[in-house]
Amino acid sequence: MDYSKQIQDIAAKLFAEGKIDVFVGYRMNGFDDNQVPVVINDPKEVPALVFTEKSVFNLSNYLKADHTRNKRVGLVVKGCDSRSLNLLLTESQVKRDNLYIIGIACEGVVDEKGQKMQNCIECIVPDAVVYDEMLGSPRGKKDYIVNADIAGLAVKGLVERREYFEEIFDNCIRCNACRHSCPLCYCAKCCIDQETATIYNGSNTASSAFHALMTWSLHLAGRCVDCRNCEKACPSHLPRIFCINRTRR
Amino acid sequence: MARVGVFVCFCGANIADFVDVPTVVEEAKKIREVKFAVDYKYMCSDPGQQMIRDAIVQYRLTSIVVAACSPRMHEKTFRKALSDAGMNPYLLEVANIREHSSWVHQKDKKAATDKAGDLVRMAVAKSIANEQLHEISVPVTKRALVIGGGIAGIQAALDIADARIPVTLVERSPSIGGRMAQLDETFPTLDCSQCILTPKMVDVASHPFIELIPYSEVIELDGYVGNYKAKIRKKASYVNFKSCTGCGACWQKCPVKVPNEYNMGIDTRKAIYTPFPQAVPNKPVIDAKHCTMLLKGKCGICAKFCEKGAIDFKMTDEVIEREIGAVVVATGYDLWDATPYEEYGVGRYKDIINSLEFERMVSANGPTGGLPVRPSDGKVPKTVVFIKCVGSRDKAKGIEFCSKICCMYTAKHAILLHHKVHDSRAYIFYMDIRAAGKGYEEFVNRAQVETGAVYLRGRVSKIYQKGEKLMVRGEDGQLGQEVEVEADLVVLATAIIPDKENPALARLLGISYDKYGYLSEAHPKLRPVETAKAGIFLAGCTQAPKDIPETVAQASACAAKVCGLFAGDTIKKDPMVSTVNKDFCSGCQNCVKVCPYQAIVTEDIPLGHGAKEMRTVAKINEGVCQGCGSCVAICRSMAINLAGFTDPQIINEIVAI
Amino acid sequence: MEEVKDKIVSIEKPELIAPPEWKPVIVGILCNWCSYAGSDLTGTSRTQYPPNIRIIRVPCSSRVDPWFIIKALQTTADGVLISGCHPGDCHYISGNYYARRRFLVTKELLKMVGFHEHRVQFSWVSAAEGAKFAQVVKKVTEDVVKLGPLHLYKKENFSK
Amino acid sequence: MSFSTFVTDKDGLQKLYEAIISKHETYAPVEKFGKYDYKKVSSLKECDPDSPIAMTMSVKPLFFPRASKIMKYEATSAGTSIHETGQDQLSGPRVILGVKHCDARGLQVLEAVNKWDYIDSDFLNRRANTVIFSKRCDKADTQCFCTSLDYDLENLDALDVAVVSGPGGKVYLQARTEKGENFLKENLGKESAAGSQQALDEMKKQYEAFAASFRLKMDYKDVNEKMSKRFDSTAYEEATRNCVSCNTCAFICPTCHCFKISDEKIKDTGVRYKSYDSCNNVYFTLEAGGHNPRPAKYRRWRQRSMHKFVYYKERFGVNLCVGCGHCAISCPVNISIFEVVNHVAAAPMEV
Repeated sequence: MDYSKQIQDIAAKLFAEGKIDVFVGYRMNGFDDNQVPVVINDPKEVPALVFTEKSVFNLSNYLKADHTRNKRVGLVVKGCDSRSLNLLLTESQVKRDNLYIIGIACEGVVDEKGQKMQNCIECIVPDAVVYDEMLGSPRGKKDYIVNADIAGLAVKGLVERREYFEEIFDNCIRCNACRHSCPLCYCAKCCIDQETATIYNGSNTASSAFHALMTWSLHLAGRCVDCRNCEKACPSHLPRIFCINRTRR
Repeated sequence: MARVGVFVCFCGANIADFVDVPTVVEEAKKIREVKFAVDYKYMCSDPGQQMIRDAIVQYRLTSIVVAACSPRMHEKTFRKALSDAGMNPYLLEVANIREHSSWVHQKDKKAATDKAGDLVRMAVAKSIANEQLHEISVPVTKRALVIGGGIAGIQAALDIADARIPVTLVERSPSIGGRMAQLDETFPTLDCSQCILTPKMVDVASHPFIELIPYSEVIELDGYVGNYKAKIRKKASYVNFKSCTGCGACWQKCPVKVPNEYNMGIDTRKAIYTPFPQAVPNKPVIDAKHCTMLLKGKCGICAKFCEKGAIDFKMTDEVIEREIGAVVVATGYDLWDATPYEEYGVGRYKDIINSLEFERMVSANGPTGGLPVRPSDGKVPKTVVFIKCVGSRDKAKGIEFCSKICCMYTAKHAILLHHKVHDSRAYIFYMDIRAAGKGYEEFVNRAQVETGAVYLRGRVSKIYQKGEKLMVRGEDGQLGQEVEVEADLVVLATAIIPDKENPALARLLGISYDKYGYLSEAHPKLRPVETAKAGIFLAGCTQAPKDIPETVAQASACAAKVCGLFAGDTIKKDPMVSTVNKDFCSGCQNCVKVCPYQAIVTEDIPLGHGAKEMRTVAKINEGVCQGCGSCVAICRSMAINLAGFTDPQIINEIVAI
Repeated sequence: MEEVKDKIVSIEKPELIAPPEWKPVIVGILCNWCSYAGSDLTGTSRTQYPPNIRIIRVPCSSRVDPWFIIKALQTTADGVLISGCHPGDCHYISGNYYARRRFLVTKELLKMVGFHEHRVQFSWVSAAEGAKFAQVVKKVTEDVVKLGPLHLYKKENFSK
Repeated sequence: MSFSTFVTDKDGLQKLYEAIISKHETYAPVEKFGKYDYKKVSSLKECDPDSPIAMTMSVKPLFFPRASKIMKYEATSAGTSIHETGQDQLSGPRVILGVKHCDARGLQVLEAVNKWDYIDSDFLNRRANTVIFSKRCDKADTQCFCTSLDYDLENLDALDVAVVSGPGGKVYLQARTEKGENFLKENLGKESAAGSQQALDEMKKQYEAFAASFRLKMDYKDVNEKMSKRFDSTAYEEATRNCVSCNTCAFICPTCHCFKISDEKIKDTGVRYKSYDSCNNVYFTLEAGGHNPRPAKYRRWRQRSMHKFVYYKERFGVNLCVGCGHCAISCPVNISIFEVVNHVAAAPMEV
């Protein structure tokens, strides 16, 4: 899965035709073979764009930022990114007319160790859903697989589950990176930062982590698209914080 | 800092016997914000209320907690006491220590006292977050809009107008009158439908307080109770009503023939037509779908013969706006299309007609001059089979509900048939006879005895042609055997369904409808006339199947409701409504989706101070909001709060326990 | 200054035994039109029930934000009862349907992170069901007593 | 003043660690979910003092906790009474194993601000009562640039005992402070011998090999000078365009020290907490009137970079950034402060 050339061509064309102001894609991170997102507003930077199975980060996250608001944006989306983008569209956060979407028929991305990501193995709709241009051949809908982590938790007893999550809450440092990297957390001011909530949960205690993560998961219930940006962003490497997101998929 | 006064009531022995009231007062005094706490025998009595009023002044209290009976009982009383003392009445909180403590924990005084203390502490905590609220008063435009000019709309319009309130009556067809105008005689008295209806129609046309807008449709309704703005599209009639005298020269000369809707398509009308001779207004309109002049640009005969020059082929649709305060919806009913009954041969055999077609035939001004005839050969039928519940009460084929009026009108049809064709015989297949109503059972008996109508309890399984006749095979449930009737004519009492445009209308008005398209009332028993949207009322078959007396009763009820609404210059409203904090609103519009009253709309505001770029946020119409709080809980950004039940208030209560 | 060591001590762990003086606290959030009226009727008809419930009035069960439940469990409550109008009877047309869906999600989430399902209960009590309200409260109280106290983060920090 | 150097081998080091853990209150990196965080340990098996730098959280929370209780109060109508929050559990004598050099330097740098106008006695007490064992890395990680900064990593005295690996499985233990010297003398067993000049030479060699392994190198003086002149540079915007403002960098940084105060109250009892905050948060500088001087991402980044590389140096004479690279490693989009400051320094001057 290497669409670097195609994406460079499309981006260059879009800039040349004046169809976009900003292009969001991936580039090499400059020190190993992993990639980082890049926000381009100068056509000169286009040759740096790449797309391979290392293109992990969900780029629809960048659509909630100020510098893309009300601008014409070109971006690359995989299956999961496309799902979150759809939610942003249905929840009136972005205007479809402002976007030029390069959809990818995603074959699954790999983590830093080169292993296929768990969410890609379980992905039901790997193709981009809404797009202006599609790269690769769509593979259609796959059968639903129960998430391995959730299935694993489900067979555990109540006490084990409680202890497991206690550990997660205890190790959470409340940096809120999960929230900020989540493409669906676009609120003008997050509810857990507001006075009403902070009166009782302003501190970085495990108690606050419980409150924040529970609220977060309730707000994402039924919306989480399983892109695992949160997991990638967590500095404590808390596994499966996305898990609590997945209630009632 | 908040200064709270706590007033604990003995309620005679009701509270004091089971809760140690002085202890509750002592506990309350320990709370930091409580500056004054006292108990009294009857807080709701005049001296009790006086204590509250005095303490407010003396201790400069900022909120009041009364620990007494349920707030559902005396909240209003104490609010009044507060406003008498010059304090905002919504700074009151009631701790329910009677229904929730003393009466339900009579065996354990300590536990009841502890609980009462906690309830007081919670109320104090909540009251600290209370805000001053002011009753919302909404100005009222005193004009009612009645949609539909059938008997329901006519009655409602007349009753409202008689109270000297202006009414705009909008009718889709060229004339008012509706279904009732199509009927011959009415059950159970067999008085002539036209005779009782036409005077009312004339009244409508001549009433100084009624503005009749025929041949038009409501296309938009904005606003909220007392302040609606309706857009009405007047369809182009191509006839200038002001100069038209209704002489009829035009339609007599018109060469185009069109099936006549008023007579259920049994005969024809012209492309320029008045629906029926007694039409109100009695002015013709041109049917643009069939007029050759409008379609091909040739003809124009009507214009030639119009002495007044009232024909104007260049007329276009016109949209007019009316500011109104209340709406009565009376869109009436339609007959269900019985085509799914393939075993009856509906559509295959010409001699199967529905009840309204029969009604038109036996009507004195009908296409056959009052005589029922077979559509196939024009002969007068001698044996007529009536089949009831075609579609109604048949979940598999059509509709689960009972259409209510078919039992009665079928009995009427049997009598009318007998009157018109003396040697005829009616066979009636029925499931049950539902004749609940004044004189109704007697009427059915009359049909059976007087006319010799044969009532067969059972369903018809098949109808097939045999020569000229239609063979109706069914079951006689009472004999328990199959019967076959050789019929000249079959009349189907098909189910009545709401007007097919009801769902679209409901969406336009912002009210709800059920799966059949009937508009939903606010409460099936106690609010059968209102809809969930304040200021919109329902009359007649648009809500459920009804006969004429019921329809008229509901229409008059609507009129009473409208008059009540317009009694004052403003409508007072509880201030406990939702408000949006625009800074926090992220514009996801989830609240718009969950609001049961369509009280939330969106607006565009600048992205930042003085910015040109816009963003969309929610906006709540406080006139419409009923204060349920659905939007508050759905709002992920916590941008919406419900006055009186804000998040800080409830959280304060939770952590104060 | 000490480092905050908010450790969850869970009663869902069997080794924890409730102290003898412990009395459960149950937060009851009731809708104004059905359940609160029903609880008033319980009072008027003098039906007795355990004194552990503390009732909070809200206009409609759809007003109940799930984080009230989380907040209650985290701060003061050992159990939570939410009650509204019977499905279809909502004073505000459809509020309790939203509430029902929301509670299903909340309950599933709480179960997933290891709370016993009896900690948070939902019921439908109409204004005429005074006796039913007493039964519901009794059942919830009994269930919570069986589970024992809920030590979640805050309690040890705030106890005097 | 010169301190002693001892030589031992890997087994000797293990034994020393075990002895320390059994005798003293000891903290060491403990693995949880693939990330090492410093926790109290009771045996060497639980922890790994040689944890890889990229996977290890900063030691800062042991001196400046992520959330700490400042006070506890009770407010009733009788007045407000303030209660003690209890014994400071981090102030007793303790040993921390496996601290990285850069991390230790971070603590030393933070001393300056904690001694400044308000003297944070808690922080200073904790520092004074702690013996830090620090292992010098053998090889730089991809994001490390500690050698490029304004401090002498080779002879760093922010730690008490430096652990340096030598050739042939040898391990050198070098005291860097008096506290370290005394501690080593008390606790070292017979298996260790005093180091000779050869030991110092070999340590020097190890340092040179280590210093040569750096991917990232910069001219600190030049960067510092150029940055202070490029406040209005557009380079900040260019370099940080893909930042998602997730705040991770501040929360895992060994020298970030911004905090917020919050109260939590149930019934009459309240607790006041001091917890981490991050300057990358949009609301960090939001003023009560609604004005926010740093609404844009690049402005917040400018503040962060300038604070790390210019302001702190101006005020306290030391560079705040210690070059540990934690921020770049934890960043979901791998923005390195190294790249940002170099990008700015390399940018043309604004006119």
